[in-house]
Amino acid sequence: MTATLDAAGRAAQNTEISLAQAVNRALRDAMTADEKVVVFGEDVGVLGGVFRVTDGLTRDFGEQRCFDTPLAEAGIMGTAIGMAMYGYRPVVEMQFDAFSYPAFEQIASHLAKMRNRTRGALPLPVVVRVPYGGGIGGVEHHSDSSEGYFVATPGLHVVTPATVSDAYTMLRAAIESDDPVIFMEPKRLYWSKDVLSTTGPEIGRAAIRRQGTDATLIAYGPTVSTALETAEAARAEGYDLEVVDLRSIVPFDDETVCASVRKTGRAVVIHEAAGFGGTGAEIAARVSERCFHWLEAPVRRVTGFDIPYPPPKLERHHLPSVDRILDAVASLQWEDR
Amino acid sequence: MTATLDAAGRAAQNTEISLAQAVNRALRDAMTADEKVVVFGEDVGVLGGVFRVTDGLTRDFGEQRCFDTPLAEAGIMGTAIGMAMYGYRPVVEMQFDAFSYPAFEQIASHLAKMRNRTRGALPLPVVVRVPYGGGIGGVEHHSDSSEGYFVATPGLHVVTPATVSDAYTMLRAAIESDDPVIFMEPKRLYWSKDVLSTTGPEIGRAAIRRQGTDATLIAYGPTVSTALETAEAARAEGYDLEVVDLRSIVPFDDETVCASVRKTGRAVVIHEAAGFGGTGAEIAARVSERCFHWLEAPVRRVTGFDIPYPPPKLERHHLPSVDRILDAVASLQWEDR
Amino acid sequence: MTVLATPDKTGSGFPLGFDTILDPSPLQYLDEHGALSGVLRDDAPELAPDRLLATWRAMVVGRRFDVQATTMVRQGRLAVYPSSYGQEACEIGAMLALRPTDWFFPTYRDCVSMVTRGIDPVEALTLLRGDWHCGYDPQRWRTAPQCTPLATQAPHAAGLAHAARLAGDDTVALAFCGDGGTSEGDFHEALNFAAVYQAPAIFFVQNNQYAISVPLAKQTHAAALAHKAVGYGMAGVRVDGNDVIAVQHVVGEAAARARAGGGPTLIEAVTYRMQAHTNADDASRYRNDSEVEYWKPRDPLARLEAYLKACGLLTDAVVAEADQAAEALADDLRTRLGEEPEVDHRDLFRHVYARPTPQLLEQAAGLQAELDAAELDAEAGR
Amino acid sequence: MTVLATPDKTGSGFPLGFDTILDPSPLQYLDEHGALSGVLRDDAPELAPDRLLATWRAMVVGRRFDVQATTMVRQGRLAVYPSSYGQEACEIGAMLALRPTDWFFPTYRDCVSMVTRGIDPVEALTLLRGDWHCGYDPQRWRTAPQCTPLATQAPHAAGLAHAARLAGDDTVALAFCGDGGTSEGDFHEALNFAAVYQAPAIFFVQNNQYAISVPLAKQTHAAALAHKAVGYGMAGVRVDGNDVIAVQHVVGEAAARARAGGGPTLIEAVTYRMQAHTNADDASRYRNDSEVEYWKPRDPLARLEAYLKACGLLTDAVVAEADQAAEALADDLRTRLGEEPEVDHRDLFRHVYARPTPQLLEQAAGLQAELDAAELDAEAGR
Ligand SMILES: Cc1ncc(C[n+]2csc(CCOP(=O)(O)OP(=O)(O)O)c2C)c(N)n1
Ligand SMILES: Cc1ncc(C[n+]2csc(CCOP(=O)(O)OP(=O)(O)O)c2C)c(N)n1
Ligand SMILES: [Mg+2]
Ligand SMILES: [Mg+2]
Repeated sequence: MTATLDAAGRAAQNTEISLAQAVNRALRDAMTADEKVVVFGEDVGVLGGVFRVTDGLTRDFGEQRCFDTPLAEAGIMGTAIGMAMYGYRPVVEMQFDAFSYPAFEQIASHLAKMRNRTRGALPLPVVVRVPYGGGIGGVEHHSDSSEGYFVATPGLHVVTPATVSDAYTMLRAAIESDDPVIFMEPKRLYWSKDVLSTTGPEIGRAAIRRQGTDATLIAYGPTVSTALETAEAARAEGYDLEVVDLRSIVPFDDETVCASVRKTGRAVVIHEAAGFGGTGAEIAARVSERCFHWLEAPVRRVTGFDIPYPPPKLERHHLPSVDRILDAVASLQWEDR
Repeated sequence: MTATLDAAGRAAQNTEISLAQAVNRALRDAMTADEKVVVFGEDVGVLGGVFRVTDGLTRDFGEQRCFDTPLAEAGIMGTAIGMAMYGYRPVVEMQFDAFSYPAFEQIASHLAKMRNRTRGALPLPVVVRVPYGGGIGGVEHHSDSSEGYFVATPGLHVVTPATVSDAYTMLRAAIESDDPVIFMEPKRLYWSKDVLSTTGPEIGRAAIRRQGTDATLIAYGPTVSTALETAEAARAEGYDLEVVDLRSIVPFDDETVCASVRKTGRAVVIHEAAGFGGTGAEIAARVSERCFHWLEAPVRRVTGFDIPYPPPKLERHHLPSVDRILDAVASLQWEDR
Repeated sequence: MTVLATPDKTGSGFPLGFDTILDPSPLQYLDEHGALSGVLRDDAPELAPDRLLATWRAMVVGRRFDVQATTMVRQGRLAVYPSSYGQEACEIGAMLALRPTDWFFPTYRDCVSMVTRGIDPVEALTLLRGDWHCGYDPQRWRTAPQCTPLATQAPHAAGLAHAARLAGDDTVALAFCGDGGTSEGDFHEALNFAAVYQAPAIFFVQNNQYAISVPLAKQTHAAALAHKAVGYGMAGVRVDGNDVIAVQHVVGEAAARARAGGGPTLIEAVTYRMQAHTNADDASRYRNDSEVEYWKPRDPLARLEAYLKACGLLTDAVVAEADQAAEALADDLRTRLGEEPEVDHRDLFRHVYARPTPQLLEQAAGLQAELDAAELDAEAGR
Repeated sequence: MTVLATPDKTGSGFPLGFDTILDPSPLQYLDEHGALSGVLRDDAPELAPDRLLATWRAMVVGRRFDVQATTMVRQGRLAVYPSSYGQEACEIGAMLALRPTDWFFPTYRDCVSMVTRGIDPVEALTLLRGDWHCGYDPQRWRTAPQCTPLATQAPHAAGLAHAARLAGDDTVALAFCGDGGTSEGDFHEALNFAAVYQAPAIFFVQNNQYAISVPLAKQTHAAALAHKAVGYGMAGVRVDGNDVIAVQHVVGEAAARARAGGGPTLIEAVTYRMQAHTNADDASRYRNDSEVEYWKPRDPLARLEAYLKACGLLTDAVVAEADQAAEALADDLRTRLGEEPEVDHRDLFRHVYARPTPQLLEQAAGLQAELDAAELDAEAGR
């Protein structure tokens, strides 16, 4: 990925910015680099988005480049598809995860399939930004983890950053991609801060966030930091855990994931979405298949329960916690040690 | 399940009927048994549905009990929810699998969640009939396998019959259920015929369709017959295969599935939907986890490719075939034999 | 006179009984100064002194509720609160024109309606407090759980109305919706279904001029949202949403027509969102104070009060009683919202299905074990 | 005169330039007997002899295509065929009123339009033959792939039109849609987006009275589908969809207005589906022959022919040339659809992404190995 920071970006490189600001900067830089990049969605204009991710874009690039839409997600997605057919590179926002559902038919039946249907004649370079996940005390429908629906829809790329730097570089890469990318933004991390670096791995690759020898924690998006915390806590209990941040779910980086699990011989998969039929099932299934002879214990999953996302007062019980992950690690049949 | 056949049904019990007719009979008997059962959808009235599944219902029960709707799936689903809130038991049809996508928000955000949201005060006894799967030479959007989207949505039951008898008894049970049931009908099997029996297992249980000792084929809906064919063919190659018909995906019958795999020590999961993130991932993951110490080889999956459903001329390459399943069986590390 | 007048343009070819008003100027009976305007018959039920006073009292109490909730969200006692300050004529007028047997479908913004209906104010705030997704019994109050995914409640209302008609009941279903919500596909599908089935449904759009930051002009190019009724062949009316007499009148007429088999009605009530979208929103980013100032003198409560005063209906006793009721409600809210409610973690698994799946039983047991262990740890002082 | 007349009801409060015709009787210039009716200016481009003859020729060829495709689906040469027999005035009139630089968005029923546009008839049938999902190059023909999920193409047209406008081009986007499709939420959202953005889009509804078996009366309670335009504040017109002169005229006016920045138009063309929904459908289950008989004399081609004959334009030479072209097309279809096309299994994986994922490479290799092994087996006579 060849994203370059503009002058302001370079100057700011040593100061910490939030993940939301990193997304904003990626949008800005992409809009500056390519005038075909347009940003639209509900409240993304003057307001700058409910999470302020598109702050100032209308002011700085004009209403033609960043604009509010009527309140209709299928309309937003369909409009994006039509604009992409005419050579634009739309970046649209679904205000909250569950509010991408009205656009589901457009996503599954057109966005994912147009290149295929037309034997490559109509690629759709569309980025769909979906703030997702819980932990922010949102009322119902505001904390869904919908990545699984997209992951199971061939034709889409599905990626999710867990760091400020990835938010920037991966979004730049997503916008440069000639294929539709579902860009899942862990909304809980919008306010997390870090210094921006653009030297991360390619968009399709996973990253080892922490080296370890005893077991591999496989996480993405909002659970990466939980996994890292767990790894810290596990040291006290005598476990040296490796943490893989998937970054991209489709395509999936089998190489990195399998190398890690083959090294450690044990794995725990972590995500917020409900476990049954969730993305973790795919990860556990392929790790179990591909690392069969290396596994000392079954692959465990620590996920949200198989329930509708709970109300704010109960979400702490639902979300994968350090304790729950530690329990899973402890259950990985250490009898041989 | 206490479904009883009416007199005509009993008389007909020794004659073969098609799976489509079994669904029709289940609808009739349910409508006769409970006047709150209503059937609606696109073309289900006078036409009797594009697959003739609702043939004669409007004639015999009147327009108030079986009726055509305007062409709008979210409207159909939303109307069903409203009617269920008022005490009806709607059975709605999505004409083809991919045409349930416009109803996705209603399904995910309301149908699946209403009981939970209202602490049980507003249960939604709605059955959503979805003809699904390929193999009938349908043009694009007519052969999707969408079960995975529903399976990953807590609050829904997801079941799928593979036999004429299950089509009848499971649909009766689905209509009697106080919870929403996604009733996936393998459209390829609509014309398959058998004598109807109502003595099958409960709706949430899997069935062993063939006993075997060497490996377990786990299938559902349209792939059950392929699995059975494979088991026959495998005899020639010296494998004695057990075939499990899941029948219900949510809830999942861990007991039956695990007992089988623990017995045989090997498993192949089969479905038409794309493999990545599909229902087979969940099955493989939980079998790998729960049968870890019994497994002689990694659980294999034989599924559709990770591509949009192909055009009629190419679908034979995409669908799980006897040969492909045999190959998977052969790869199950038989070195010990 | 009939309020929902047949368009005076005869010969336009509309089917008989089609009575959408194409003139986009909203129907009004009580002007900004609290004077009766327009031509409402003297015996209109909305003008009966008892009704007027009951309406006024509900508005006093409703507003007090809203103000108190706004205060308490600032104090962190609610997770979020979308105020309907200034929209009370809609919230309350619509409710008072319905019968208790009618169903209604509120959104997140319609707590004041729910309280007007009789729902315990604390139960009305359960969702926004973050305790559970719905705090009241929908069957008892014939009130659907508050709806967040925009316009998705509209097809439910169409379906419920259709069901009531099939059942031979004279129940009406009223769905609230925002101006923004009218852009959603579900809104369209709901109105079409209701019209085709001639279902006894009322779609009540509170056009408060904004969908979060997006003004009406970016939401529609139509002169009036009520004009959408034309495309469904249904009755439509645009009403002054700050005139509680007019709101009651049009909802009453719509309900009467619906009960008589006359089909659904689309009502657009023109009002204004005086507060930010929710407490989390910063309205100064997208609108001027002057706009808010313009609407202040158009306040629905002040307007009614002026009229009642002019009629001599607002006696000291009446005012004192209402104030007392309002303050009692506010006190009660303060007290009960101040308590930390018990939210049972077992509820997580209880109501997903009628009978929990084996998978859920496993998960519930797992959580229980976790919590028990944590409690033991805590007791052991770890 | 202007066809899209401002409603004669002045003072109705519509914004200036609002020109939806509320009278539901469709605009017609050529009556059932092939006589000019209505008031079309003599210099209307649709009436120029060259244009008339080109139109007629396209209709002769288009119909021949349709008849041939219907024959070939019976012979099993196509997987399915949804005929547009009787809808040629829509299929062809709309196309001829556009420029080659304009985009259009066909449905499964609109092969005749595609052929009119110049697309190779065999490529136009790729989808229905089952070879691939789209057989032509959409960019070259400015023709989207035929759309199956109903109304989902409408927002694409809105988006493309908006994009063209942003780019400063004078491209127009026309989306076809059926009467049934107007009930979908996507239809609503598309029209609203186009109106709000004043995008140069035309939504052309072929109201052929049926959505498979469901008649229009169960699809809408409105007097006309064109009335839906009112709710979006856009121009709307109802036209006789069997009158190719009227269709060209209204599409031409809509395109001109769109190019001039006047925003989108909703056109409802009233026509009739003469055949069953597709070859797989049995129309006798839901409609009477008498209904079909009623429409036969209203045939769009016969009507135009009568007019041209009356004008003396249909010379023997002209007729012979058109017949020959039509037969040549039919022959060509017979021959080329008779061949079994090569469909490359590797295409399964080629166009899912710009660059196949590692997972797809694995799967493609797996399939290749399977096929190679099967071939070896076959060679070995197993
Ligand atoms: C389907 C869906 N999309 C987006 C949202 C996020 N959202 C919540 S409120 C709102 C604005 C709603 O405006 P309006 O319908 O006018 O109602 P108001 O808030 O003004 O009462 C938006 C965009 C949502 N709740 N549901
Ligand atoms: C979203 C969706 N739902 C259902 C269908 C199945 N279906 C195909 S054609 C059709 C009827 C369409 O009627 P209309 O829009 O009037 O077009 P026509 O076929 O008459 O040209 C239906 C229900 C579909 N293709 N897409
Ligand atoms: Mg609003
Ligand atoms: Mg039609």
